[in-house]
Amino acid sequence: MEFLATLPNNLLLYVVVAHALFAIGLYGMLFRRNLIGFLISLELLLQGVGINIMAFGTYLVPDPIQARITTLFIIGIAAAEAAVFLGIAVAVFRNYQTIGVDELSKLKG
Amino acid sequence: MNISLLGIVGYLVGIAALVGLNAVILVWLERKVAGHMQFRLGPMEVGPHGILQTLADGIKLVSKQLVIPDEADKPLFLLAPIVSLVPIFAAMVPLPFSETVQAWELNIGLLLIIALGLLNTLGILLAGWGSNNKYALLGGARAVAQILAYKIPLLICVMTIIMMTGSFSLRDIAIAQKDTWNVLYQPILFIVYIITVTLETNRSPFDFSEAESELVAGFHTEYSGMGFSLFFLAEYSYMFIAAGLATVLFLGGWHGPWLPGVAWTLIKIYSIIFLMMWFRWTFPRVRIDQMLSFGWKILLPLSLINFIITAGVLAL
Amino acid sequence: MFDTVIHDVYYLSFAMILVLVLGGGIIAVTSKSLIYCFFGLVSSLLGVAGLYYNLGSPLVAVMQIMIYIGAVCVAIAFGISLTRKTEDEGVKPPDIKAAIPVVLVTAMLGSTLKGLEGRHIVASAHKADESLIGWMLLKEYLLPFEIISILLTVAVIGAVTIALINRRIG
Amino acid sequence: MMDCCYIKEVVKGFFSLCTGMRVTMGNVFTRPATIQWPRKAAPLPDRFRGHIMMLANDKTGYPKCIACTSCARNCPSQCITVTGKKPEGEKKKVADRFELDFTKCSLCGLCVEICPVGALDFSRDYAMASYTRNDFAAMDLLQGLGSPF
Repeated sequence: MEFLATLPNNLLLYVVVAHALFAIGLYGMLFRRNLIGFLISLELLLQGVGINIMAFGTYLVPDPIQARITTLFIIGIAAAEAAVFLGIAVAVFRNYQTIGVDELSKLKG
Repeated sequence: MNISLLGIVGYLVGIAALVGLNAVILVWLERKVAGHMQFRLGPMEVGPHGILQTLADGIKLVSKQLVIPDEADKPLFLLAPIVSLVPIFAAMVPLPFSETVQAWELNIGLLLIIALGLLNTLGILLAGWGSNNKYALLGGARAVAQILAYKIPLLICVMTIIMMTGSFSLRDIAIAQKDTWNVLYQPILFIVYIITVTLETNRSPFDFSEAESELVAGFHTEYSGMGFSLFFLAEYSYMFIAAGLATVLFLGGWHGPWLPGVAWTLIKIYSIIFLMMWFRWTFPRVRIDQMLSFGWKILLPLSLINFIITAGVLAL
Repeated sequence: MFDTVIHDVYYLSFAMILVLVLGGGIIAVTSKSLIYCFFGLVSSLLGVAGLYYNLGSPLVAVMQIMIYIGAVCVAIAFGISLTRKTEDEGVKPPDIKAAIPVVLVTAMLGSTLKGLEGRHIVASAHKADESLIGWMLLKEYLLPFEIISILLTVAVIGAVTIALINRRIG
Repeated sequence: MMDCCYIKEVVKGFFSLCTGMRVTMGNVFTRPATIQWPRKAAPLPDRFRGHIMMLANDKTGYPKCIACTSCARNCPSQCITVTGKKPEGEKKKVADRFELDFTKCSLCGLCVEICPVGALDFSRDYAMASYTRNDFAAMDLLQGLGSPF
């Protein structure tokens, strides 16, 4: 019970959650059949990274500001990445009338 | 933990009362304003000048059956009104009514309100999708499409004010306007803000996601009874918050002579809401493509130029 | 008595945040319907914002909501509505490949925990001066900050260009 | 050049919006054109045509109608039924039954025009309502008047 009480302020919990989110994202990237689903999984994966950085930066570094700035940068980069990804997805859909990952295998050449 | 449970419960009850009372007053006011602008009187029967009409309507609405369409996506359909209302409920928290009357002084209150406003749009999208109705879906899709056209000018407006004040805290922004209200420095920005806020709250002439003449009732076509009234509550509370933000950002918050601060805040908020109602009953609806080009070609450059000029003046 | 209640409320809300993060994530990757995935992602992002708040950084939490839900999720909703032709493709049935994330992440977690053994916790959540972030962004981190703004501009222009390529040719 | 026109258009549009807002604000301060019915009713015009009604003889209080049936004969919709008989000791007939089928009546007023004794007139009753159609199929116009029989 005492362990539970310290849980919200426990580095281990955040690390485990972050890794779980990372695993979920990775699973989605392997098994989704749709480019947009792919992007959604990618975002989850980035969330895992973000939580990890925030948790480490908060508990292990004397100055937590750096971790926050890094997280903000990650959020910004994720936004840019999502924009490019969606642009590609829309262009692919225009050209091939599908965004299913399996159908797009002819891109191999 | 230095917050007491009693305080939290007190704030919650207070905010709930504010939301409910505000919706009751605003629905009545809207019908009155509409009536008088069209040479009518509006509701007159229930209570003096029909002031209890909304209450009667509300009781009728709540007692009605909540019809769920067979083909609807049930969990999403039921979740949507709640998702739409809860962020609005939460956005009441950092709004200052006077120097002391404020649920929670938060140093990033402004950002919080804007972020929560975005969640409201998701509620509309959810309703549009969950209803499994093409009009509802179009309404939801429009809500998402217009978000980019107004959010950027809105954020630039807000950023200009933040640049002038140097704080995200709504209270600091209001205190900084003790002598001169921001609207005197930034009249154009105020107009841009009011227009974007009209867009944001889905009010006519920009009510694309409801668009009665095109989309039946847009995203809430399939909602009846409680679900519909929750959407209504969300819309009118959102108007209140948007007007409250305008009050704090441009009209000096609670500052004003003679009257106590809370009274001034409420007077300013309801004046801005009246302005928005005035828009609604004056202007015809615009088409969505007109609105998008208006947002990108007029609002964005205007706010951007204003931002740059302000930055230049502040730097000097 | 109130204090214990408020602690209970606090733990309850923290548990709810965890459910939002993990439950939303699981919905986001396993659900058949793309719109369910989308709302799973939204709930997961909201939960992560809650975690950031709990780590003592309301600013990052609010930025998370604003940028992820206001920009990324809206863009994804756009993408879904622009590319939806028929029913969604759903997910492949799980096979041996499902072991990859499990094994990989378990290994990562193991090594992380191993690495953490020697470290002692120097700080704790709930205290930080967030107003420093602005100063640091404009002083020490000015270059990365500007690079990110350029990256964002380039990315948006690039995305529009890519999406318009076909239209120009056709 | 282009930019100049654009800015001009924006400014012009803004002022036209202001004009519109002035108009609606003016409306707020003018008297409403509506009347709160049924609290108040608009005055009926003098030539208002309601359903026809039977006038009473001022002295006796009996119906003025002498049962000549010219109204019934002239009625294009044939919606009037009149019968009458002579009361004892009188020379003229008096209607003992005068029914109007209001479901057929087109309010043309020919009966009022033709009546030799001016016994018919348009009533000013404009708010008639009933749950059944039959209430209007045979309206007894002699109701409320005195009868010599």
